[in-house]
Amino acid sequence: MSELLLAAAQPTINWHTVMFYVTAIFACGFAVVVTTTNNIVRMAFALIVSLAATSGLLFLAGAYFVGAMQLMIYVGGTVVLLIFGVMLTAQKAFITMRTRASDWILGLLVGGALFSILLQLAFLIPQWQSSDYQAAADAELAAYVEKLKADKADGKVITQEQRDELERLEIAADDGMPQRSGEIGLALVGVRADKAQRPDEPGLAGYLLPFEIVSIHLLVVLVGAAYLARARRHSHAGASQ
Amino acid sequence: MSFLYEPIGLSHYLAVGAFLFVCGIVCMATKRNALGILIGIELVLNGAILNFIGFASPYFRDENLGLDGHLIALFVIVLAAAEAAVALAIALNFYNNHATIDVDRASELKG
Amino acid sequence: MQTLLPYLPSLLAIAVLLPLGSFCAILLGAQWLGAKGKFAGTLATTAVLASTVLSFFSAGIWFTAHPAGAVDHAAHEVPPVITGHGYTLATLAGTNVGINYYIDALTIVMFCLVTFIATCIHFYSTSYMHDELDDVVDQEALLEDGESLHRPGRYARFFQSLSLFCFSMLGLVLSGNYLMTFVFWELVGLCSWFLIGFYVERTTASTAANKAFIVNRIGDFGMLVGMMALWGSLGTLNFGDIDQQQGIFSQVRGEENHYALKVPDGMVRLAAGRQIEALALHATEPLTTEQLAAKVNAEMPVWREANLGYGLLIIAGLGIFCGCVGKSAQFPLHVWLPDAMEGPTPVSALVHSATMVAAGVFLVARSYPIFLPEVLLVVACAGCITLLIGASIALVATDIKRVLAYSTISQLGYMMLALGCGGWAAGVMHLVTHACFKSLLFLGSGSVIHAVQTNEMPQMGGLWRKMPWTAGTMLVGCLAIAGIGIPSVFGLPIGLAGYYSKDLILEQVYAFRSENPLWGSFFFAAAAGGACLTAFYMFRMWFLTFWGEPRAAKRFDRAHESPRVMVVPLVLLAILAVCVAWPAFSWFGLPTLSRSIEQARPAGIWADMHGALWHITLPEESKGHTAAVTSPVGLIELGAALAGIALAALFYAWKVLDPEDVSRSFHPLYHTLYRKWYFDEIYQAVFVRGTMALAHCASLLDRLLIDRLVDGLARLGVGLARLSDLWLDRQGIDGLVNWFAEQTYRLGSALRTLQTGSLRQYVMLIVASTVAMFLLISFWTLALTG
Amino acid sequence: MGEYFAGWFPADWEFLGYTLAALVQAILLIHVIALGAFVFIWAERKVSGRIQDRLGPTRTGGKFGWLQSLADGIKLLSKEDLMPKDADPILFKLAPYVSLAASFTAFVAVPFAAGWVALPLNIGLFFVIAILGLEVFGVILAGYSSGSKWSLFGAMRQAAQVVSYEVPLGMCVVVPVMICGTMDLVAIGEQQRGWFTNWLIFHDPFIFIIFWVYFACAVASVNRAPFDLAEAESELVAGFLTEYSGMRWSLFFMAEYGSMILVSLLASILFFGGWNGPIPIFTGLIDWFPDYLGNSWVFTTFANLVGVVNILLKASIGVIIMMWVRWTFPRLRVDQVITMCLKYCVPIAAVCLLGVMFWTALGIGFLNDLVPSQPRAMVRESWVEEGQRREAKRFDSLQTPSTDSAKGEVE
Repeated sequence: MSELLLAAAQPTINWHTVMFYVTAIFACGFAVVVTTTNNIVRMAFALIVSLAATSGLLFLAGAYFVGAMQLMIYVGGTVVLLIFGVMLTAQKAFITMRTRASDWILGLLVGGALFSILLQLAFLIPQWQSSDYQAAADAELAAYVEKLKADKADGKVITQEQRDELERLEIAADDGMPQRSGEIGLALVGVRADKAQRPDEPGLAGYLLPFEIVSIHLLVVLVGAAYLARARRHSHAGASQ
Repeated sequence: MSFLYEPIGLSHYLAVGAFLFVCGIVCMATKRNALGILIGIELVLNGAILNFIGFASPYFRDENLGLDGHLIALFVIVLAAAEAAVALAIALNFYNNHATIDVDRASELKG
Repeated sequence: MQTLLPYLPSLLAIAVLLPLGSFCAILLGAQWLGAKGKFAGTLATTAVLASTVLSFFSAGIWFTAHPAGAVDHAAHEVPPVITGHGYTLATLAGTNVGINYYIDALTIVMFCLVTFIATCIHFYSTSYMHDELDDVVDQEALLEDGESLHRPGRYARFFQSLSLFCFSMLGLVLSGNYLMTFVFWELVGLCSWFLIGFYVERTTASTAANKAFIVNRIGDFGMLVGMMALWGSLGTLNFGDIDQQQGIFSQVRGEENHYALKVPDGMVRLAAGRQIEALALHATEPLTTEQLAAKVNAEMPVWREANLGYGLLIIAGLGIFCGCVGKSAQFPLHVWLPDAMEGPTPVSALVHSATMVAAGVFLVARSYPIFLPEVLLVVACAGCITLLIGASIALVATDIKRVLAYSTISQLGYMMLALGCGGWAAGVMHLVTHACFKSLLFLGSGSVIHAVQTNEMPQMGGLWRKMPWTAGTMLVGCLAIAGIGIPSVFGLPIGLAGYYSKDLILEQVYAFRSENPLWGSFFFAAAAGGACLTAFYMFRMWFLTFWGEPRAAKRFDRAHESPRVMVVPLVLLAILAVCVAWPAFSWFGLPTLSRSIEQARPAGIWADMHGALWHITLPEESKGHTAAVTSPVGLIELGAALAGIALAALFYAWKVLDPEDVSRSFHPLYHTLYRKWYFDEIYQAVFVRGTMALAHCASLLDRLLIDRLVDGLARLGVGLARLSDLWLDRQGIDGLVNWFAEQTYRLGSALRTLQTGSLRQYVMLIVASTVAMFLLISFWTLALTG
Repeated sequence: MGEYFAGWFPADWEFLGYTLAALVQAILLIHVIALGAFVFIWAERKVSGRIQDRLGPTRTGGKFGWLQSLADGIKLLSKEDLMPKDADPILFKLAPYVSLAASFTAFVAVPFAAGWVALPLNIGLFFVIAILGLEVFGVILAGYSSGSKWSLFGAMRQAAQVVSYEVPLGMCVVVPVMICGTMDLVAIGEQQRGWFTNWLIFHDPFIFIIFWVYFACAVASVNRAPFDLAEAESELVAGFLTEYSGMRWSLFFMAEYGSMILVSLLASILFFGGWNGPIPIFTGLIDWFPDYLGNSWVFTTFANLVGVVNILLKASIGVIIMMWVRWTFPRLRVDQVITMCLKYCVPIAAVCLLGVMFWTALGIGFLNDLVPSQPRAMVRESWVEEGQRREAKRFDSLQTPSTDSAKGEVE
């Protein structure tokens, strides 16, 4: 792997970039489909693809756990729920409901304005436009390993300082590794494993309280949703037939 | 095709996020179907998640959000699920009571 | 079995908790226990039977490990005691307050006694209460329209209360500190309230239950005072030493002082507060805490010599005794006990003869190390008065249960008298023997009542022909309570259970008389006379009930012997009443009653005690066992008992004397006795009316003075408010508020048109305003920077 | 593997090498599904035949009728491809591919031997379960786009069923994760190395129960009898499959078989030691052989091949049991299916989850400890372990500068 990273300095195709563009095109393209189509079922399908592509983007950004979570809860749960709703209300008249052209024009105008502002903001800061941070860290590590190997070949003994330096570089390069789900789990129960590693920083509190609040919130929502959507056979026995 | 040789940056993620966000907004603004609006909201939330993960990613910035970004994204996902459940319940209730899913017909509370 | 000694607390704890378990089971699961809770009785009986087995097993373990002394009163050694704590409830000021236990021979004996008698009574009750299995028509509880009350049976509830009662009593016996004692003490009171008021629809029963509870509360108030005195001065409520923490007993009768009674340092320090203050203030230079403590310790003997703290110890003792007065129905709080006979008869047997009233005597015996001679004199006086009052009222009572109730009061007086005269073992032994024959008598009377459906003795008579077993066992009980036996003058003393204990009491009082002629003469006369009276009224009861011709033919015809399950406990208890105190058991290596009790004698009660304030000398108990004492006392006792029996026979068996005549000739006395010395009337007049009058005065004060003042203030306020309302509120504030409301309304109406209810427009507005805001801000920054 | 192939191509064309590597892996995985379906379609016929006391296919292809699947395939290929007039054409055509793609994608993260996994993910298990949940979209789209009410009913039933059964299924798979401390399927499999008593199913009695709950939920979530309400032919004609024929139909079928193999593979990794055989033949051998043989990649590859056979055998047994179940039990009603999920599977799984938790936390022994020759390794957070492993490897590479050959792929 180290040879590969060394080679990153040469002008070769950056596969990460390629994968990003492919996935981003999927995400954006199907988002456009979602917006433009008037058929609610196709909209839902396009949404699925768009969300799945978004989860791919998350994987590309190193957020494996969140990506899988997005797949499972968002795509597998929420959108199934949505489609369920679509199917329950899918009558011919409602599948395609056209809006007035004025709505479209207004929406596109305002949306376009917002998008232009956001896009401008996104590319405002030069450091954000491209990142060689990870590549630099990896290259530094690889170079150091090469140096050590050369030393070793020369018959020198590797000192403790050199090992420590190697470890520091390793940690720096390790920051680019995908986040461990174990750390996320610990953070959810109130321990920040990632921050506690640095002794000079005080240990940060995790997300126990938000986690609990979200749990309660979900429970409340479940109850509320069940209450809202419950079948009222008694009062509408005759009317619904 | 020279852009394929460059590593992407945070801006790219923000741009995609912005695009999804705007698509969601436009979707909300141009749909009459209540579920269509719901789908627009999901897109908006996805744009937000992308932004958080972009800021949290160690690939793009040295001082990234780290776990904080991931956790906020997780909460967003979970709350989106909750929101979808409630919104769906409201939509179904509306459908049961008015035999339509058109939000323009939901004007009983209008003053 | 000695190896099992460490498990003794656990065994006893299980024995305590078993009835609690049965209580909980019945409480929670009554509807699953068969129809009308049929198996509740079985369950409760099984639980208490298991407790009995455990208790006797524990007794076996105990007496194997600590054999009872070879001879009576010889042991001048510290009794073996097991203390410890099970669970710490709280830690206050460095001392643990918790669930402690204190096990000595007294505990063991009480455990065996309570569980055995409770078992007998449970068995008896399963039959006696079988009416409650069906719906009950209560003839004595009348509704407003004169109909008898119909109610569902309460079989399960009865056994539930019995179980809780057994639990409380056993817990009381086992408890190792005053706090636990107090808790169980109150639980016992609560159970008695449940059980006395079992027929709650009868006015008499509910009144009696309330009376018992309230009267007990008065005594408990005193007990609280005593406990506070102990806690405030000694900082602990534990009886014995637990984990190097000195208990009350070792503070009062310390080992360093050869277990002689000494006012504890804590009490001296508390009483000498002013002197300590003076020490601290008059020091030439400021003292550190340690220095002050050293000075105080140096002064301690002087203060103790000056009897500082002595009064505090007296208060503590009197306070504790107060509780015992209430629970053991001593004068002047004895009034509840006769009324308490309103409960079912097994309840009377359990609650009011053998166990609950025994709790008071037990507590006096348990707290004996902290009682000063002065306090003991009070105890003795209370006992003496109670003895006489109880015996005298029993002479004229016609209700068979009331006779037994007053006899109980009288016998409790005996116990207190013995304890107050220094006869620790005598009092405790009478407690045990009395429990045996008094529960027998109560159960017998229950059997009779069950048969003839009335409590009134004048309507009975000749019943021995119908119920030979009951009559026989009752006769045994009467002989036992009268104290029939062959005195030691005629060689080997042998007799029924009551003989031994009563003999011991009389001997002790006799010995007391030789030391304190004035008090002692009164006491001995009362005790000897009481013995005569006891024999008389017991045999009066027996003769009236079982002897002679039936006086109410209808009831007599309906009478029948009780079922076997009721007779068997009677026979068992009769055997116990005969032979429980026989010293002959020691021939087989078994611990006899007197030696078992002797083993528990608290450390230090083996020498004469002298009062420091009054000149009282309590003789050491073995002084009563010299031949010079035993010979005359034995003869006197036998004579008194025989005289009482003979007198009763003269009146009621041979009809030589007519009771009517006698009562007519001594009419004032008879009437006084019949009205129970007018105690109820006096209490009604003095306390109840007095309280009511006081309350009336207070209410008058309220209404006439305070209410008027408050009303006047309120009226003034109202007037002022009206005045301000006229111009300030209506003109100023109202106008302002109304103006605001109007403007808000107008604004709202104007803005209402903006709210279209269209979701799309909202989204558009939000986004558009975001964009606008952003543009605005960026232009602003641009203008500022550029 | 990618670097190896990249070396075949001149500079600037390395991406062809990576594509080739991906293709090889994809084709290998496709074969698992395709060959699996091929074998199991035949097996299903034989099993059903035996269970119904008949012979099953005998004529096609020799004694056992082993070419029956091929004949079926040819028949399906040559069938006319029909589409109803009311159907939504795009979605109708898309649905089978969605189904198959979801089923196939999940295989990407499934290891077949120690390190033999197309995409090593530290959240592999989570990923597989998530992807598995996507398969329902194919069914839903198919049901909806067919324009037939039977299909719609089938799709709705399927949606409800899958969403419900994901809850107990998730609870069940959390148990091995909890014991192993990782969601990495490779790590979970490696932790069960050794004698068969080391398999997680023998970890404690609760997980033994959990396995059966998992199996029931897995059967439900791959839509097999007795939970095949989505295609209940007696009520809904054929549910979401009503309007499909020919190749599209067979794609759905392959997806179903793919999912069956997938959940069986998952079961064998999570509960039955994955690629580790019941008796550790290689552990001893590695020590036995001289260093040059024991550590060579030939030996490792051979061991891994045996592992692949092991895991495929276990998965096949799982699939056969599913068939057995299908032909033995009658189909449940809708309410019974949901009752089964909510009233039985979820509570049992929850209780067992707690049970395993306490069992693990209290460190109580079970079958694992009966064979004292191989004390089970301390269960640790996998990222701690991985960090240590990486560190050890780094120093190894420093000490012996010329050994970074085949191990790069494993990492």
